[in-house]
Amino acid sequence: MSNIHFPVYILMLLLIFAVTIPLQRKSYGRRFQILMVSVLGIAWIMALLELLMVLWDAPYSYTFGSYPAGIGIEFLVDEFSALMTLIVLTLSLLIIIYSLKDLEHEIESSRMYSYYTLVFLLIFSMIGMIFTNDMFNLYVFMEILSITSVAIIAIKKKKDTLMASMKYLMMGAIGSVTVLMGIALIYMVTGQLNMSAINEEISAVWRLYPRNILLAMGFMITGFSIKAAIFPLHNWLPDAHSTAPTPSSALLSGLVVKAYIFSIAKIMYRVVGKNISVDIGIADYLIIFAVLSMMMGSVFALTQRDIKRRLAYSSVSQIGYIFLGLALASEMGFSAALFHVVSHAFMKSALFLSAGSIIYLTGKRDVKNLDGIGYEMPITMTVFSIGVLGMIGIPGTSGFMSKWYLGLAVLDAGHPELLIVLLLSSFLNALYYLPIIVSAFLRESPGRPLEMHRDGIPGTMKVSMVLVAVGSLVIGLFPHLVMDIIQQAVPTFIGSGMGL
Amino acid sequence: MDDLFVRVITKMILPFIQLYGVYVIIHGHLSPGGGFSGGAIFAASIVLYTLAFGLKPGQKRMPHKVSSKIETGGIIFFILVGFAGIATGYNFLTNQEAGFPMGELGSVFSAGLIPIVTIAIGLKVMSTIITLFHTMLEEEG
Amino acid sequence: MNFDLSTIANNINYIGAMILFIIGLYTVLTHSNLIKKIIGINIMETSIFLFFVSIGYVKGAVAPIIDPSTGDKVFVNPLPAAMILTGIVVAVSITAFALSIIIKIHEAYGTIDLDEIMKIRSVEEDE
Amino acid sequence: MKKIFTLIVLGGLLLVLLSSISELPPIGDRTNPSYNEIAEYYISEGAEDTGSTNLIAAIITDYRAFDTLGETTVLFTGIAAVVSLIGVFHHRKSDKEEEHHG
Repeated sequence: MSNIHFPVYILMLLLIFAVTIPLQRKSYGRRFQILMVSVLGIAWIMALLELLMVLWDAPYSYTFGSYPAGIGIEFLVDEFSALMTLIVLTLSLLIIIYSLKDLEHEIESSRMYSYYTLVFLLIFSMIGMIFTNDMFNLYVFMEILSITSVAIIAIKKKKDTLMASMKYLMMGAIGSVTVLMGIALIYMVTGQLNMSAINEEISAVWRLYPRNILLAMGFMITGFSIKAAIFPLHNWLPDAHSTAPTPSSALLSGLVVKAYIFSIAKIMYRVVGKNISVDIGIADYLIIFAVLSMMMGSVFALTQRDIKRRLAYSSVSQIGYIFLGLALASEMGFSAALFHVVSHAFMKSALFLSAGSIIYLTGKRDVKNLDGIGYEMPITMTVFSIGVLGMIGIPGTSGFMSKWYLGLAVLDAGHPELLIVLLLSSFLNALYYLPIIVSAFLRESPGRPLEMHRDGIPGTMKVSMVLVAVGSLVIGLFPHLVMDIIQQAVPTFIGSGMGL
Repeated sequence: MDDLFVRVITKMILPFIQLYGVYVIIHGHLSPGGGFSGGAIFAASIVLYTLAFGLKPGQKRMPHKVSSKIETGGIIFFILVGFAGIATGYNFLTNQEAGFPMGELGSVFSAGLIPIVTIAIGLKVMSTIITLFHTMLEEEG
Repeated sequence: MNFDLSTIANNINYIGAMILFIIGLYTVLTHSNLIKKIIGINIMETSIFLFFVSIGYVKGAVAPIIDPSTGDKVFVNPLPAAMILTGIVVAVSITAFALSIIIKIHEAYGTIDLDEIMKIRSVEEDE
Repeated sequence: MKKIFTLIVLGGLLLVLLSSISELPPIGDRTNPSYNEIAEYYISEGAEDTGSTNLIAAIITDYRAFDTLGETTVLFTGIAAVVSLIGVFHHRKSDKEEEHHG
């Protein structure tokens, strides 16, 4: 079943389905839901085959229009991008299954088709961003992503949602413009848009035009940091992620932010190259921002009472972990960061989905009101606990493994002081997550007998939530499944790839 | 905008704007212009019509049903043209090798997939701009 | 950092683009009117289009349209121009979407001034 | 107060940008790094490869046609987003929705 066109097939399947949704004649219903899930299922199977193919053979480059890379646009299909695609499709499949029932409560029934059009375009653009090896192509996909990710928030049409999405759109637009400026500055001195080709030229250019590379790196990292919500630029994230409909929150926190982080990784390692990134000194600055992000995200999360807002702030701190890995500029740090991308995607999705279930059933958003909810919704709270334990880093969870790898990388890079930051941040995580579980399972809720119920939420929501949690556990128990692929991918990623 | 002059002049210049838009789209591969500029020029004619005659007559020129079909059709058409490359054993969106007729350099019927794609883009851009304009007008009341 | 007149005159496009970029950013950050913020973003985008097109410019060259009847000429670099075409369309989409959000905000709050909206929201929270 | 602070920060940024002007490749020079073999390839082979005399059209619809597909998708996304927010659904205004509002 080897076929080099799989990336195109996946993308085009999603795009064709997305653009045909507005033409649906029948009103929104079961038939459409089955169709939608099966389309994603087919895409998922293709992504799985793609991953197996890449692992079996070797990474390859796919050029559009049969022109050589550099003249035309190139997709670089390596192990990690294939794995990322599979994870994006897995999580989106589960989140969409979850959304089938949940959305009925959150948006108008006449907007269902619009919502799913936007979600499919969102998945399409993320996969495009993951595969592409061309700077400008990255920008185009990024714009699709930034419009759709705002639109799936704004579609709720509540007052605070509108303001949050306006803020997000503004910050996002500034971010994209900044990234485009960086691309222009890089193009100015290399004349290339292909990432591998830029990498080949850049060591010569770095000596001739250091100012250009410095400015370009500054612009691009700032732009992507706005979109990935690194600490001083994070202020749109809590509003946007907490007011969005639950499936959108899970998609945004679990996947969209990761697509931007993956782009930063591409810029730092594949485009500019590790050595020049270190020479510029951008890595040292990033460490500072990563540490600030880890600490401040947790500190802000402590003060939040709204459960979704707390989760959103926790995303800021978790993104700090990933940034720390990237900023270490070592292979170990890089692979730890990529591992955390995967594990955080599962954990945060599980957390948002279970928090959404609580809101779906009880309408309670305040963490103070969750006493005894563990008896009312045992499955939901188990999923929530798995996510929480991962976030804190209890051994056996995927969060522990990513902290373990990150700790090793920090020691390897010769920054033992960062280990303290890691521990402190884990402690803070425990401080704002554990009370929720404790009160949910051990406290008595007022006016309700303390007896086990079955979760009163629809089956599709339960199944998808549990599957996300199981995914998180599997990664935690068998980290080598993911880590081996990452380690296989790192040389192709950091080395200049295949290029022209 | 209930003004006699505006209406009369609009009616007079409307065909010329549209003709120019079509010209720009069709000659996209020979002269400056292409699908985006041509589509925008064509859309400007309908926007002008709506401004002069009001929303209702304007929408009759470009009903939502038609525009949504054009939008979907434009992209699907583009993708199908791309798949011609895969079908003939090359990569996505291959032009010359995939067997599109190249014609003579500089004539209107030349350049393989370029004019085909340009027309699809032109239609798409036209309907998008008109729909955006009409949708926002509707919302304003 | 030697700013003689010829440096400025030779690089007037780049200087203009940078100043426009800062003007746009200033507009976005300081104005409280949402429409003005959108205008600011558009200024920023325009500045980058100017920057990008200037990169492709070559002195004395003509637009990259081949005329088979005349001989070889120097053409400007066609790639930046092609990218800017894409960039313009992207800018249009973002502007359209931002305007539609503003329409909705105006419906919800009755104003498009950020300061006034904040006042309304703080009053609502107190209640 | 906020305005003055922003002004100072942005003024600093502008100074940094302007001070780098003299280090950028000069404008309009044929020996610029951006006018490299890629640009020359487009100019010399463009007409041959694509059969189009307008090289910009050749790039946007042939060499980098995938970008253009992405670009039309951006337009589609834009309109889908606008319609999802403020669109009025004429052809699908079913009885169900009427009930909802009434």
